[in-house]
Formats: sequence, C-alpha cells, structure tokens
Amino acid sequence: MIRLTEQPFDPGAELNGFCRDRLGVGAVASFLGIARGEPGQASALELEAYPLFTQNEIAKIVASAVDRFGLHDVAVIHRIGAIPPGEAIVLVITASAHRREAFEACDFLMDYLKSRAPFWKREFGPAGPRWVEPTAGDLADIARWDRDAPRGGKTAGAAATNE
Amino acid sequence: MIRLTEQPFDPGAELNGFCRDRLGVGAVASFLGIARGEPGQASALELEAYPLFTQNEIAKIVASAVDRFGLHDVAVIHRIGAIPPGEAIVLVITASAHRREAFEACDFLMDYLKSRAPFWKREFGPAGPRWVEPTAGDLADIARWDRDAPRGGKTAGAAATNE
Amino acid sequence: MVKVLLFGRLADLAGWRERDFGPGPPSLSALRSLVAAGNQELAGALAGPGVQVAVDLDLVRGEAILGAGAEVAFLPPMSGG
Amino acid sequence: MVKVLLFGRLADLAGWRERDFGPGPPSLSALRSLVAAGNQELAGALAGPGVQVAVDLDLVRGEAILGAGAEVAFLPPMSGG
Repeated sequence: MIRLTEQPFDPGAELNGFCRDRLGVGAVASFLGIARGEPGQASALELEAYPLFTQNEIAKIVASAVDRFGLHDVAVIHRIGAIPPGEAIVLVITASAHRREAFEACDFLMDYLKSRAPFWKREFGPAGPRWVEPTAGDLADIARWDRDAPRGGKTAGAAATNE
Repeated sequence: MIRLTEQPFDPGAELNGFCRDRLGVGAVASFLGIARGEPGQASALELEAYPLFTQNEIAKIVASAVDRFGLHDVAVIHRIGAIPPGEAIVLVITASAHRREAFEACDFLMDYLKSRAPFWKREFGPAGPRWVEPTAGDLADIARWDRDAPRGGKTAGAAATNE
Repeated sequence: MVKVLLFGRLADLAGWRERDFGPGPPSLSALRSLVAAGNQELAGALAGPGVQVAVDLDLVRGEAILGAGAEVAFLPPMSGG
Repeated sequence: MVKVLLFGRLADLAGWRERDFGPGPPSLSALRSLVAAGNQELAGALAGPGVQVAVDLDLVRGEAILGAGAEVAFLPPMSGG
C-alpha cells in the first residue's frame, strides 16, 4: 500500500491496521520520520510531489524490495504539503517471516525515499526557507544498496513459529 | 521504558504514546515480533522470564544502546506467558535525531533479545512443545555488534529539521 | 500543445509551476529553450546537474520527440522522507 | 536457607521451578550437587554448556560463596523476542 496524503495520519493506527490478521508474518519493521522544529512554528517543512509519477516510482521500488527481501507486504505513507513540527512525515512498514529481511527492506526504502523518490522538500529554518537536496550521507546510504548483492532469503533461518 | 507484561499490548497505541511531544526527534524505528501459528491454535508459544533479573539485564543493554547510538529514547515491551498466534510478542522502539542510529539501535536490541536476554521460550509446533535456543543465525547476528566499533554519531549528517 | 510542469526550486525560479506551450515544440531541447526564454537563472538551473525530465510520467534521458498533448515535467534533485 | 530457581528446560527436567535448600550450602558447587541429587539428566543439564548462574540477581562465573538467604537461579540458554 502506497499513500500520499495532505492530511495528518495516525502512525499507530496504520501500524495496527497493517498487522491485523497476519498469522504467517513474524516480523514487522517500521520507520517513522517526524518533522522537527520549534513549538509554535506553523510549519517545519513543505513537501511537494508529482502525485501520479511519485506514486508510480515508489510502487516500482516497493516491488523491487518485495522481490529482493522476500517481503510479505509493505506500506509507505508519505505526507505532502505543509507539515507542522511534531507531525509524521513518512511511515514505512515492512513485513516478512524473519527480522533481518524486514529491517533491511525498511532501511533500503527509507534510503530510497530520502534521495531518489520524487519529492521536493522545503525547510523553514531560522535562516528562512531552503530547498533540501540529498546530503552526502544520504547518497552514501543509498549507494550501499547498489553495491550489495541481493540479500533477501540469504540469512540464516530463525525459529519456526515466530520471528 | 522497559515493560514485561502477561497481557496483550497494543503496538499502535505504544508507538503513538512513545512519539507524543517529541519535537526534537526526527527518526523513530521500531520492530514488532508477532507470534506465528495456525488459526484456532490456543497458543503459539510460551515465554518465561525471571522478572526482576530480566528487567535489570534489559535495562543494562538499553543503557548501552542509548550511549552507543546516541538515542533520545527507547521502549522495549515484551510479552511473557502464553501467546496466541497473531499477537504481539515484542516491540522495540528507538528514537534519535537521524535514521541510521535509530535503525541500528533497533536492530541491535532485537539481536540481543533473541539470543542474550533472560527469556525462555517454548514453541508449540505440530511436533509438540520444544524449548527454543538461539539459532546459528541469531548468534551470528549478535556477534556483528561485538565485532563492530561503536557507530553512534559516526554517520554523515542528515538535514537539519527532519530526519 | 505541450503541458510543462516545474517542481521545487525550478518553479521558484520561473515564478510558475504549470504552463502550456504551443502549438507544439517538436523536441525536448526546443521546449527547454522556450521554457527558459528570458530567464538566465532558470536556463542554468534546467541545464544543471541532477535535473531529470519526465515525459508522460516516464523518465527520459537526452533528447525526446514530443507528441501533441505531451506532459513534460522538469525535476530537480529529489529528497523525501 | 538458599532459594533455588530453575528456568526453561531445567525446570522441566527437575519437575519443580522453585525450592528452598537448607540449612545453607556454603558454595555454589555444593548447591549444584544438592539440586541435581538423584537426577542424572538434571545433573548433566546443569553442567551443560550455556547454563549460567545468577546469585541475588547478578550473574556469577565459576565458584561462589552463598550467603544466608541467597537466591540462586540456574539459567539455560536464553531466547526472547
């Protein structure tokens, strides 16, 4: 499930909805990005998307992550528009049989979203607004996955009935 | 916050409670372990703890993770007793300024819980109950962290106002 | 008629986010010149590193022939999450 | 009097989880013999690899002198999560 939304979303409700009736899934990893800022600040940042294109591009990467890491399911919820401090920007949830794959897929998807997903982000800091581009760290993070061979299913098995 | 509980817990509510009023935190990683099993099965597994000792030992590891990864906060909620299929066993949540530290700390804490935390786990599979011991994979997972130098604060910086 | 979309700082430099160009520039390079006409800063930014182009929701590299009614988006370096 | 706690498969092998031993075994090795008395399988398991011992909530290695009222827990290989 991939969703772009201009409205605030409820990370806990999303997590619970995602996990409902998953008898075969042992491992659920998630990442939640929260807008940092000063209390009282109207918006910490503003995110622009090219909705249909953004949705398509994320769907391609999600499909490749499902394949590479052997995932049962993925949710990506990404806020767009103006985001006040303290509100959720992005939630990525990955489900798999074992924890290693869920963690790595979640990490991979966040690296992708940070530096290659079609969003444009403007931050409102003390020095005024500025467009954010991927940092050297972000580029190094995503490059890890280009270098690595696929890892899904390659790790040692965990216990049979839970992750 | 470290909690052992014989009662089911609500992962979404825990995540939301953890994230409330965190204006300085950009990154929240979490891992949720769910009891796998067949529908209708009374319990998928049973977890025993030595409550005070278990709590103390987890607290030591959480303190070392906070220090090593520069975390703002950590929550570990671990179910004990009999756990029906589909219910949450463990939830680990880590909060930090940047995503790399939150991910790594969550991964580290799960590796610890799997193979070194004072719990004894009995699974009820088709072949009857059996005590679970850490797998070769679990031992290899936790050994990664013994080998590695501390990583907290060593990764390249992310953007200023959100993770 | 070709619909042009600008995002991020490209829209700021142009002062607009969406505009139609007609009757129909035949190629991407011709369109890029039209879009940046009279705006040196925008021309530089459009030619800058990391700017990608999507035609009808597909990324294209280099030159492209544009059909009538094409939607062309100029995409500066991306950052989400 | 020393309180002994067994966990996991050690408790299964012994058929009990908690028992008092008195009037007071002076050392851990003496206590271990008492705990396993007449139960070869338990004796083997207690001496097996990966079994740790906590005295008054602290892990100890090797021998230990036990104070009156000590709580001694025998901990087989652990696995949570």
